[in-house]
Amino acid sequence: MSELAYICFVAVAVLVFIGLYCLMTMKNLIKLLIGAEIVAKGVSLALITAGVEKNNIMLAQSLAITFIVVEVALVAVALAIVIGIYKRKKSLDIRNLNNLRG
Amino acid sequence: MNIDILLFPILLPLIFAVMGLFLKSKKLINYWAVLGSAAVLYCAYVLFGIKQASLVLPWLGHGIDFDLKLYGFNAAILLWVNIFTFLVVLYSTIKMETSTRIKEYYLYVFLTVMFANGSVLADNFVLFLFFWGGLLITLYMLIMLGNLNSYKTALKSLILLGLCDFCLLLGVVLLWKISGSLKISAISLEAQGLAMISFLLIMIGAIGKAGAMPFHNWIPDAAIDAPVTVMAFLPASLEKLLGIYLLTRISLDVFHFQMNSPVSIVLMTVGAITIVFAVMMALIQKDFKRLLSYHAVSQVGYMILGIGTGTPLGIVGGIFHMLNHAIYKTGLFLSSGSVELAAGTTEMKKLGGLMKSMPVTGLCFSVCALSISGVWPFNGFVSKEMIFHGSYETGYLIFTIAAWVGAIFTFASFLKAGHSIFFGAKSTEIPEVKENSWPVLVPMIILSAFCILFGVYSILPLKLFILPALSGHPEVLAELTFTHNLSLLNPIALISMGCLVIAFGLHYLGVKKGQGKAYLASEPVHNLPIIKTIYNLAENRVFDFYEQGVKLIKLLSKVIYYTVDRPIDFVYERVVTVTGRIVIFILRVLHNGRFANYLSWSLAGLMALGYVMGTLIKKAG
Amino acid sequence: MNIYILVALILFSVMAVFLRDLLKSAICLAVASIFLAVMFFRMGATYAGVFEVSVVAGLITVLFITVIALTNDDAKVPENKWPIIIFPVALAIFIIFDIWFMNKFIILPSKALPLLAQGEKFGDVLWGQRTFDLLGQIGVIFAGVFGVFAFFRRKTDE
Amino acid sequence: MVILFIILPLIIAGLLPLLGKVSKKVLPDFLANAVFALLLGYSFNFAWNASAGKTILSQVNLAGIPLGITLRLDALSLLMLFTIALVSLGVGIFSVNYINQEKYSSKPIYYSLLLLTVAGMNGIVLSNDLFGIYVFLEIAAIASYALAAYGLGKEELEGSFKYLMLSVVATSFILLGISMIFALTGTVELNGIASVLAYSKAIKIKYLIGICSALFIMGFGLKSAIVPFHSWMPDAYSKAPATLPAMSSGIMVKAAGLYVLIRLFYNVFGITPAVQTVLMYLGVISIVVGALLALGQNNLQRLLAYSSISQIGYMVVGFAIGTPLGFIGALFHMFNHGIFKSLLFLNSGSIENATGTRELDELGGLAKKMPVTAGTNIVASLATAGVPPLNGFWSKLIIIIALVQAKFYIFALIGILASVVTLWYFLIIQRRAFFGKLNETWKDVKEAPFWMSLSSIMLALICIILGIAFPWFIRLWIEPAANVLVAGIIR
Repeated sequence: MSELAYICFVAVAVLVFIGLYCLMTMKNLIKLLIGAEIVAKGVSLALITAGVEKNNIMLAQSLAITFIVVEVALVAVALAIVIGIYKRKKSLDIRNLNNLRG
Repeated sequence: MNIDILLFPILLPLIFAVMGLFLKSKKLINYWAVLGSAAVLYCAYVLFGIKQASLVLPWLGHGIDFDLKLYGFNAAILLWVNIFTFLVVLYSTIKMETSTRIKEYYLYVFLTVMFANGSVLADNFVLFLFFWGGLLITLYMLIMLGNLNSYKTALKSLILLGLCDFCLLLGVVLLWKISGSLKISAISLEAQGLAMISFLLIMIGAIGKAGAMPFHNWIPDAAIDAPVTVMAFLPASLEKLLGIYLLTRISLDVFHFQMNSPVSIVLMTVGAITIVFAVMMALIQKDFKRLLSYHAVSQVGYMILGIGTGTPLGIVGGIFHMLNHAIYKTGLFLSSGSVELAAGTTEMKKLGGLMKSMPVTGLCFSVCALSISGVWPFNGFVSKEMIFHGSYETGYLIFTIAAWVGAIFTFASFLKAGHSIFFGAKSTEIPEVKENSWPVLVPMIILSAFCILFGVYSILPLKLFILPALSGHPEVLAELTFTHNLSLLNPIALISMGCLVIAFGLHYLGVKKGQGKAYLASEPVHNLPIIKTIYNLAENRVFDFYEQGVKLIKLLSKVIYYTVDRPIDFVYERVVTVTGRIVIFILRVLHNGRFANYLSWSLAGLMALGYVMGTLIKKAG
Repeated sequence: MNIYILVALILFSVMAVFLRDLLKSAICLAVASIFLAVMFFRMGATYAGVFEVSVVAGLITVLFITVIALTNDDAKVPENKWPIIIFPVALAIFIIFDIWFMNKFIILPSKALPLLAQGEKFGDVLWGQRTFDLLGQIGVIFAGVFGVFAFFRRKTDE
Repeated sequence: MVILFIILPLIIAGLLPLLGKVSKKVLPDFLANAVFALLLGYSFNFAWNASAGKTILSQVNLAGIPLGITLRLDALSLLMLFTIALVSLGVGIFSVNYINQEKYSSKPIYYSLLLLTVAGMNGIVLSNDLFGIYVFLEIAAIASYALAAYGLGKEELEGSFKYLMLSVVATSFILLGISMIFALTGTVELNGIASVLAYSKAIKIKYLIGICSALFIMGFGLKSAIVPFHSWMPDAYSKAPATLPAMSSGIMVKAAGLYVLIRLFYNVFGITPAVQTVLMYLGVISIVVGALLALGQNNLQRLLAYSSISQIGYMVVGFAIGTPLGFIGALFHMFNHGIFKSLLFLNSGSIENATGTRELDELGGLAKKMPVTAGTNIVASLATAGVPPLNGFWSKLIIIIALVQAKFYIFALIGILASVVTLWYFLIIQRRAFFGKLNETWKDVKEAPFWMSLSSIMLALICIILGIAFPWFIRLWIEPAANVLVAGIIR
């Protein structure tokens, strides 16, 4: 494994960690989505790095592009849900989202 | 797709049964049912012409195939099953007209036909059991169609016949273990050792279906509770045909069956006991349908006795008697239904002198009654003579004597029934009655015509229907010559005639004692010192092992309830439930609806997975 | 050089998570995206870099900012203090663990930067090999569009 | 034309909102159900090929030019396609009346989303490419997030949001796993990965594959709601329109979760005892936890969600045994569960359509008013609990026999006990919803409308027929699929 790939993979792990940390601890719904975005950045970096490692960057970036498109659709739907929640609850606090339990 | 013709007798009734559900008008349903039974009958007739066919489709695997086989004997049985179905359905169009559940009735009838045809044609024991078990359920449902009490009778029949079927199942499993095959026509064993046990178990299934003692108790009850068409349809005809068909098959083809072997003695004993006891019970009945139902039991005894002799003449006689019995007993039940339809009751005390107003019914009844009593030249005479001869040949005279005793009381009881219902003084207790319309009469007329035809030209049914049963046994066929001992002038026939005379005498005596009231004709016999006690016990159902069994089980269940059930219940209530509740409570509290909580489970799960995988891979090296 | 870009990427990501103001968070996320795109360029993934800049730094940021503007007024969510305080420690521990873990399992040959993929054109790869993904992209876009439609449909549609 | 399975629902999904301008109700109803029926019929087209054990690797051409799409159609994918088409047809027919409710509306959009989930699942099943699996999984998932919140109520949005966020984490881990595989092997095609991995025996590679396996088990396990990754399921299902859980629990959980897991572990990576052990324990935990949690529920759909978790546990256990019999049992249970669990969810939809509630406390005595719903519900409940002679009995029996054969006696015992618990909570449903005293509020309740009843009856009939005809079904559909798994790593 090349040195570049090595530090990139370390960065991937750190990015995923930051994103998950955000998801675990933050309370604002939009912050949670930002956390998910950071995880996604880590993932796309991982895809490209894997391409570099195997000298197949063209394949890797076509995968990454598809992933980015998926990400956009996902974020759009998620933000639509957030707006829906905001309309009905007038709040963006995840702590208020625990009506379903048991 | 090419559907084999052998599937028609099974698929056609199913189609008619299902399609019938979609019909709205009652009239249409009646026409539909008649059409359906006629179609199946035609189909059976075609198959009877074909005689030889077989069909094997893969089914469950492991030697359990969808295996149908047609040969001479079961083609005949198939034909007769469908003839009776057709007649009963025709009759039902009038008789069941008032019923509100006519749709269900025809559904079950057609399903019964399907299962019956299936079990006749099946050449694989598992397939056979499948159809055979289906009959149990349709019988249950059909009895349930009767009056308010019928559910009890239905349950009784279900349990008794279920017991028989269970024995049958055990026998089949045992047979499978011994022979390693489930193909009926491929098995051929000596009835010794384990095979004998297997034979006895299957035999219980067969004679139970046919209604022999001690599995008969539901039949008299059903006679009161179930619709009379159901009685004519199942216990009188189809179940006899099927039960004896199975008995014949296992005793002739599956097991090699010797004269005077232990199995033969068992069969003959069962037959003789059934004849005598059932006929004794029949003699004292005061209800026409109940009387008939006890005779339905008693006559099974003759068939079993006949087949049990193991002599060619006895076996042929037994099978022939099965056919004859189905004919005249169905005719009798139908005539009782006709009386019920016109007069509203079947109690002999209330009836009387119906001959004038219902001549056709009365005539048909007379023919059938003379047949069942074994009067020359009706068909019952021929088959009974063959059974007498057969049992005489075995050397155990006692069985012949039992059969004669049966003959005496049979005739006596039918003299009583005929005398009190159709002849004698006109009863005042019932309103003016009229003869019924043709769909009721035609089946009875046809059946009586068969009675006479088969009595006079007995060689015809024997050649056509009965002898194919012995097709695999040329040595038996060679022995049979039907001319020598069926003439009137031989000792056994003369004794039989004597029996009839005795019966007539008994009846005359009884009527005299009962001040001319024919329904009291059996009272002298009823009042004999020891016999009276036995009768009383029997009437109180002391001999009814189902009722006794129910009592015993109730007692047992009480004991178990207090000694086993309560302690277990305590453990369950106090220990299991409480722990379960606590666990469920904890689990529910854990699901607190918080996203971070759920996410942390997933991540913790991932880490645990990673760790476990790591250690496991390390262990594997 | 690569390492500085990655550190900047991580730094802006951290800021995106912990800044109080959501608007600033979103912009930090965009900046992090741009650094990621630069990284892509340096690794030879030019098309992915362009997409990252235009779509993630552009489109997604616009979406975020729109939603923040729609919801901003009275939706201040009080965040807990302690996660921010212990975050540096947690991150440090994680990085140490990560490096230890990767050293344990991954071989590290001293190989120079790989050559850029030669011969193949990006378009050929995307259209010739990954057509299935393109089909998937159409589906994903449909799903996203109709999903958003479903959320913003007028109830009195009928 | 294997690609039709993906293209057709995709095109119709794209067209429906446009055509919806022309006809708001009848056309979407007709088109969507026609597509489902067509797919169902079309899957039979391949049945004989697949049952002969052939694998079709089809390269798609567009006007003679080969495109970069290679689809893998073997008996296993075909079984999944068949199940998907069957259940979605049931759900589609049910929707004809169900989506007319006031709170749902907008049929064209609804059917588009439904068709997109089907297209997504068909894509997953047919894909010969790890990344393709991911992309199509996202199509199905995004459409189902929107469906889960289709009523736009507070709690529906809440459930949908949690579902989305947890799924995002899961798919991120899946993608991390994919990029690790990519970095190890240089390809994302299933055959390619399999052939590369078959030659790499180094211990470090094994460890890395172990990490990937953990990532995949977590990711796809979350999609298939294996405990402890199950928590999205009850929340997303409790308030959603009944068709979404019917679709999701009925097939999506299997196509997007279990199918991919078994495909990867048995056909690509090659099964290892470590994975088997892990899956076995996860499955048994799922069985127990799901069954226990279902006992204490009041919301009908939440109860059914926990029940699904428990039933999925059975399938996981069946697959984890690794014997042919285990595969047959698990695959058969997978199909059966698709049928009866979607039927149960649809029944809850009928009840909700008639009464407006899904809380068991508020129901009672509905059997007289809604005989079809009650009857089909009894059939489905008994099938789920494994009462003979319904289809669920045979599949559970096969799994338990397989467990006994493989000498996992304790797990077999747990399986039997859990099915007793299952019967128990279904009897509770029957007692509280359908029998007992009729709640006065529901005096005027009517039976579900025609199409809803039709769909319920269709599914219930399948349960009954399969209960009798299961040998044929196993021979035609299940055994070839199990053989694919038995055959091991693909080439």
